[in-house]
Amino acid sequence: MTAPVVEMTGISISFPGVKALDGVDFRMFPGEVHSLMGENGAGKSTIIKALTGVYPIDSGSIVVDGATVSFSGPAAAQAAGIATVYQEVNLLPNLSVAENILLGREPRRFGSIDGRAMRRRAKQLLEGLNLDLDPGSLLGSHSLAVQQLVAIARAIDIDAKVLILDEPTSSLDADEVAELFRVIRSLRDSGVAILFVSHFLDQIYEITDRLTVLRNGRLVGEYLTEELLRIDLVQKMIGKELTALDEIGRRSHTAEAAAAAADDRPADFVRAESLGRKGAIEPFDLVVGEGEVIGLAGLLGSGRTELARLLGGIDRSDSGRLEITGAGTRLRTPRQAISRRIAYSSEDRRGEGIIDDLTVRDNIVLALQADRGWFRPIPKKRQEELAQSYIQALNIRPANADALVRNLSGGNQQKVLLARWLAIAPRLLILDEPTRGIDIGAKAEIQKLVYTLAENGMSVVFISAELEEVLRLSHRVAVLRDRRLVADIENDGLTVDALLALIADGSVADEQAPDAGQAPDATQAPDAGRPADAGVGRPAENPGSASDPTFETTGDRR
Amino acid sequence: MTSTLDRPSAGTPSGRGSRRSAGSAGSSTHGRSRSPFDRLRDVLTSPKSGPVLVTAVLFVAVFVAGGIRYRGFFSGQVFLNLFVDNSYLIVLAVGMTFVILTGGIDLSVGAVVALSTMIAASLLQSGWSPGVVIPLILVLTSVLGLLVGLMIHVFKVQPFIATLAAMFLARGLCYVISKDSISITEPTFVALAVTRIPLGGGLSITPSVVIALVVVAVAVWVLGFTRFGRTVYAIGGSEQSGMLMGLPVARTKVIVYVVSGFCSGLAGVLFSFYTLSGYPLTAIGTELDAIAAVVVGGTLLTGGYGFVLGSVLGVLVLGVIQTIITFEGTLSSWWTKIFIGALLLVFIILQKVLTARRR
Amino acid sequence: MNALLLRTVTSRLFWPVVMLLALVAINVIAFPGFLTITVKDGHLFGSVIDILRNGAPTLIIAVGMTLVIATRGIDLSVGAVAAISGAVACSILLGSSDPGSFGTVAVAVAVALLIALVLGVWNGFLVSVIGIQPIIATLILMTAGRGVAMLITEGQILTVDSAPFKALGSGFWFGLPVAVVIGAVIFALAALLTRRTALGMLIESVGINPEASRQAGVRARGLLFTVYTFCALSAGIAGLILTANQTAADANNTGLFIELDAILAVVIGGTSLAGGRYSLAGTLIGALVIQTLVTTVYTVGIPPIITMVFKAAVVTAVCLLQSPATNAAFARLRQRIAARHARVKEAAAS
Amino acid sequence: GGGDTTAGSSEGPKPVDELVVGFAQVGAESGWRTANTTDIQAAFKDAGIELKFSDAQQKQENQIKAIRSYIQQGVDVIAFSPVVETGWDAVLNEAKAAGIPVVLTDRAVDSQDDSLYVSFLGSDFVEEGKKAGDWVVEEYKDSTDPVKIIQLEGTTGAAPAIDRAEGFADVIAADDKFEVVASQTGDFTRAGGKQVTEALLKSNPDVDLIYAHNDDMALGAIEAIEAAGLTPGVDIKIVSVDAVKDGMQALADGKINFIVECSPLLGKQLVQIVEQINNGETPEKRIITEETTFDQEQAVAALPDRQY
Ligand SMILES: Nc1ncnc2c1ncn2[C@@H]1O[C@H](COP(=O)(O)OP(=O)(O)OP(=O)(O)O)[C@@H](O)[C@H]1O
Ligand SMILES: Nc1ncnc2c1ncn2[C@@H]1O[C@H](COP(=O)(O)OP(=O)(O)OP(=O)(O)O)[C@@H](O)[C@H]1O
Ligand SMILES: [Mg+2]
Ligand SMILES: [Mg+2]
Repeated sequence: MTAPVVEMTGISISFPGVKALDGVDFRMFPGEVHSLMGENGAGKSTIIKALTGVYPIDSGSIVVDGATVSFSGPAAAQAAGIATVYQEVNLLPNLSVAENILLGREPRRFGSIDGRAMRRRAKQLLEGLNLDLDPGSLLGSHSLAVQQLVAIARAIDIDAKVLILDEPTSSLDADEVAELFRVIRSLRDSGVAILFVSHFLDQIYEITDRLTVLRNGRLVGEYLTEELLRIDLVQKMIGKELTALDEIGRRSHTAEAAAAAADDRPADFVRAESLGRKGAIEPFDLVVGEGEVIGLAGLLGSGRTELARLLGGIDRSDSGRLEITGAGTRLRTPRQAISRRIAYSSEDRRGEGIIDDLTVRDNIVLALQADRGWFRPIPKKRQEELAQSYIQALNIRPANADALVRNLSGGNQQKVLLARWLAIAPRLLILDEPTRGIDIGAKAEIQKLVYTLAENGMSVVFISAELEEVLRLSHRVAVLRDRRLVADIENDGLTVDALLALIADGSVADEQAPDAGQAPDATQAPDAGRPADAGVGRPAENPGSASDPTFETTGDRR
Repeated sequence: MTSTLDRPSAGTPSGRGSRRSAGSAGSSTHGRSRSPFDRLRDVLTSPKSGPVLVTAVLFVAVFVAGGIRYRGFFSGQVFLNLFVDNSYLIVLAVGMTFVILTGGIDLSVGAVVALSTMIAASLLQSGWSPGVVIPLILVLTSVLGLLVGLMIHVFKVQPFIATLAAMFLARGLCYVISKDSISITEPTFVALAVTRIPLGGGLSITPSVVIALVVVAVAVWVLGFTRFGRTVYAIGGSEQSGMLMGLPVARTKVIVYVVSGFCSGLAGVLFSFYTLSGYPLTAIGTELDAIAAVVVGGTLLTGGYGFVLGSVLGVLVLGVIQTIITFEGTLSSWWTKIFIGALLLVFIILQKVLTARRR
Repeated sequence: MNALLLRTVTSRLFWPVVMLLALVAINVIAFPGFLTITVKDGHLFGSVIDILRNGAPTLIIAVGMTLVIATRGIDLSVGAVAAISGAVACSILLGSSDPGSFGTVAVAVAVALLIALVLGVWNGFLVSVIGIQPIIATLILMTAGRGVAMLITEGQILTVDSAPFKALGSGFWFGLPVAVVIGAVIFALAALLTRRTALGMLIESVGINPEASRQAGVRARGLLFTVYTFCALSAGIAGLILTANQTAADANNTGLFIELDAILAVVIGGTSLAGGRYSLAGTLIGALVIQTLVTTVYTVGIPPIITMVFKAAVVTAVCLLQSPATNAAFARLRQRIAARHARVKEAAAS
Repeated sequence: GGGDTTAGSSEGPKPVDELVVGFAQVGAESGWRTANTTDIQAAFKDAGIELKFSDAQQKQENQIKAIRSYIQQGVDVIAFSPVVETGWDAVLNEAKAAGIPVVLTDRAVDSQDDSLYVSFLGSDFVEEGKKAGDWVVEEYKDSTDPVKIIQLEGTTGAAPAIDRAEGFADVIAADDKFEVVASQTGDFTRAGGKQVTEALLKSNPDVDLIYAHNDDMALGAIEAIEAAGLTPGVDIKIVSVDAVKDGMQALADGKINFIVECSPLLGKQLVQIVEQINNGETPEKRIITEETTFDQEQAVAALPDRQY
């Protein structure tokens, strides 16, 4: 075996009150895809930041290419051949796509940046990821998913010997993931050492060669992927067996049964009639019944978020009408929506979700407090109760209501956000990518929660890039394409493939029947070793399925 | 890996196709055939160039309105005098633009201008040659900028406060040099002060204008076409992201204050051409003029968006407001202040309204 | 005990307090009677009392400024608002037949504060409804407002002769200067209003992430109105104290540059200009540091020509000491000392 | 440029109502300055001459801009109170080239070339300081004890502050019983005068006299002295400069002991100069305004018809 290109030994890092890493060893080999596994807050991102000099380490040593190093920051790490895409998109919304990709490495002519060459180069890179973007457009005008791809394009353009991707696929859909994996493989084959972090086990099993498992900042062990069963991996990550998922599987059966009995439709909670907003989403009709879960499906930029934002009162509609429990109304501000007990949890956790300099407690009570008005403060004791109950219910870590949210790991921040919305006891909960970046255990918990809430009468609009998740949870699925609602169907034996076909061209007819028989996954209870988040985010493994037209584009490259 | 869950890659050619267009959703809406009016509105409402264009349009409108109202207003020389009288402010605004683009602010510029005039006047008085004095000033003010930058970057002192301290220091040093105002009689300075560069048609500008325009040109190039310049914008977009992207954030952030210090020094030199004296109380509050010019020119104080040319326009706007007031000639001291405030308000509101985007 | 010490040292108020104590020490050395407080004519008298009284206007404005800054804003117009409020009060008093009566003064004060309130609403309107950047929105009032103040006084210094009005600035109440009492009341009011209700948390939330706050249903617009109005109101009150203190409205000079002092006080107190979490206690310390600094210049006899340099030195010192880099250096030092202690102990034990 | 006006002024007198005068004022930084502005505006109105007024907000550059603009507008006479003495050669040369005569008011310029302006009309700040010093020397001529003096300076760097300090220092230097124990700036304001005096009285409780560079600071000092339980004008004597109404009132009330006048009423004289120029006469190069001094009795007499 070749020598490791990165070798970290005995790394410890403490933050006030938390020991984020405790004597962890970690190494990477050239020509190998390695993954860090662990629950939210296990310390995965921290290891990456330690390696690249974002955080100074308290103890331990880092050896890169045989030499002990101590990088002063990402710039130094980059200079030493380590390219990194950090968790959460860290790009510049005020600059163009091309600049974001090439900033710091712009092609120059006579000392000036050569704008044309830069755009050309960026275009090439994006095309390498099969992404057709105007490189001159502002990054901020693109969705988070596109931004994530741009960040990846930036990293792979750096001629690096180590490529680090911290949850790069969290908001990508299957196509993008496939493209990304193609690129990863080709880089791997050219000898690059790649670190790929993801909470999607399928992706892990598909692409990685080696795993390092962390738990609570401690090393559990390093394994070869093919030698470690999923069930064992999960157990190593969470330290106990995962049981919650069985339950969900069962529930999805009952749910379907309920949905199948189409006659006793629940009372409508929200009814939108040709509600629309110019430039964002074409007028659409949508009904959400009480206790009903509506999944929104669509490709990147298909307008799911825009639709959800109208329902949540985040954006104002400019056409159509909205009825809430039968009464016509207009939602002009999120505030009005909240006072009608409609909660919208944004997909952009950092930009529109958490208040990062406030404590966990303040973040949890924020919406409730805002609804009550500032002169009717929630008593300290009640705040504490609320915070503690959600910290426990959602297993937020560290379990400290006084911790600043900015110091929580990404997944835990998401849980805090969810807690904020649950705290207002919403009647309609709109969740835009709520499970992004959340570990399998927590994801199962959130799914379970959505189920329970719906059974208790709460309506839910659920958006997720993972179609499996959408299918598992929803009574009905609304499909969007090109900012238009193209289908709204009962989730009655619907399959991922059928849904994909819908998403692709809006036709249900041909595809659904055969696929439904062929892939009963959405209804099948996954066993403990095949956790629920498995699914869409996997590129072609079994090329040759006749029903899969992408075979030509992705399958043959393997 | 043989479970039924293992399915070939999702997605279809048509799906891919639709994603393509959706992926570039931001631009695709722009790409469709649209009326010229729509396109105009797009340009005006773009966060990048909109405010600058609107400012330009408003400036022209005000200038024309002044020409209609006042005798002798609508002349080339009145327009050129905007540059002649404000060349130092243009240079200051250029330096300030760098700082503000990173999301910082520099309150010290007015005091540094005063300090520069004091250094120039006192050294020239004691017989130093301008060839030494001018570079010395530029070095000193750049070093002051460097110290401020280090204070901000290394010690994480907020720019507002670090530059406020620098303002106190520079103003204090003025008094230490001399409490009195000092005349500059040195021939080179005097020559530079009185020289007029004829442009034909009875129009003329001063060497200071040329210097200021060179500074502007260099700044446009640096900000738009060098890595340093793009890093300045990057820091304004998000310092954290810039750092994680491996950009030289630390260096750039410090250099930006050096640039501002240098520009303040240069502005001080131009100012001493303009006033031919050093005076410790001079240029009080000029930092606010510079900031206002930059903001009127469409640069966001939070950083990341804006152009040097916008700042130049901002200076011209402030200049034209002042010119209108002198041409009006009947405003009392207090109405002068109210009028300046009101015109500024009208400008900002129009800019806001014209660039307003739907939310 | 040790833990308490550590908490004290790492508190963000530590260095400002140290600086305050240092300034006091300098004064005591230069003028041993500095800390003496005597009772004269039934009220307290001494340098410390002067500092508190003269610092009251800055503190009052700084309290308002703290809340504005917490929302990521800034208010440059406070000086002008102070001048307007003083000018309004004085011109009312001068115009009345009986400026010395309590009623007249009450009317004058009420009208002045009402106008300050309106100006605050105006700032709030520009910032929250029109969406102008706060520094520019308030710069407009800073410029025009002084003009308005001068318009009211016609550029003259309006001297008033009214005992109840004068008391606002230099009177005493149970031995304490009225200005100090007013300052304390405003401070307490702000603290109660923001910390006992949810206002403080909502303000911080808007300051940290406006869009997220909006989506969480926080009425950002209303909050902005509230803080700018409160800030202008406190500026109005400070203006009355300043005016009463010199028994004259001076549209030019009342509150000139007080916005810088107030902002400086806020920042020395550890509140970030980037918005978010704020500390009123810090602002109090900051205001005291600034006023003590001014008094030090007089008592120690620092020549006017280097006053500015001295101020620069103090401000720089506070900021550098407060900085995370310095904190880290101190932490390392402490660690090293602790380690040495441990080693010494070990050696002793073995 | 203003070529046409050149012709106008050399051709002989214009009708008065066609004259245009541009006046660039320092600003409106004090009551004194406002009185000055008001007086000038009123005088020109009475004379029927059009006055273009601009306020430089205490900035030299604004004044230069204003003068340039007057040249551009082709006024007949430019008058201005320079913010600062230095640095006028360039713009005054432009005025000269355009043939527009310039009159300085209140403050002089230090230009070597005195052809750049026609006339200076104003006060002599050094002289004012001397007059104040003379009174002090006279007042304490019989005393042999040291005389402790606090000086309240004007804005650091401002010409009146520097000159008044200089004139005063020159005179009291004659006798070393005079000791300036503290000298601080009160920025020409009441608040400044009060705060400085307050603090200085604590550290120098045995002070005999306060010399204030203007009445406003003296008025502030009075408040501070009273707050310290002392009697202004008796326990601590006060000398100041300006003679604005409030100051004169305090003088009449016995709270100030002596005031040196610095008159802002330059309007009439300025109109005269303009008319002289228009008639082709040459006004005197340096016209010092008639200024007097007031002691307490004179103040009582002068107070009723004090205009500002
Ligand atoms: N700057 C910080 N200050 C304080 N604590 C921090 C900081 N950064 C991370 N932590 C803590 O360190 C621990 C590890 O966080 P890390 O971000 O590495 O988790 P992770 O494994 O990447 O989780 P996720 O899957 O949610 O991204 C968490 O408990 C987190 O709260
Ligand atoms: N007014 C606008 N101006 C420019 N771009 C916009 C505007 N509104 C939306 N967009 C962009 O258009 C795209 C629409 O994507 P949107 O988020 O609605 O789709 P989605 O189906 O939710 O996709 P995702 O899976 O990325 O969440 C995004 O890139 C969004 O940023
Ligand atoms: Mg992470
Ligand atoms: Mg979305």
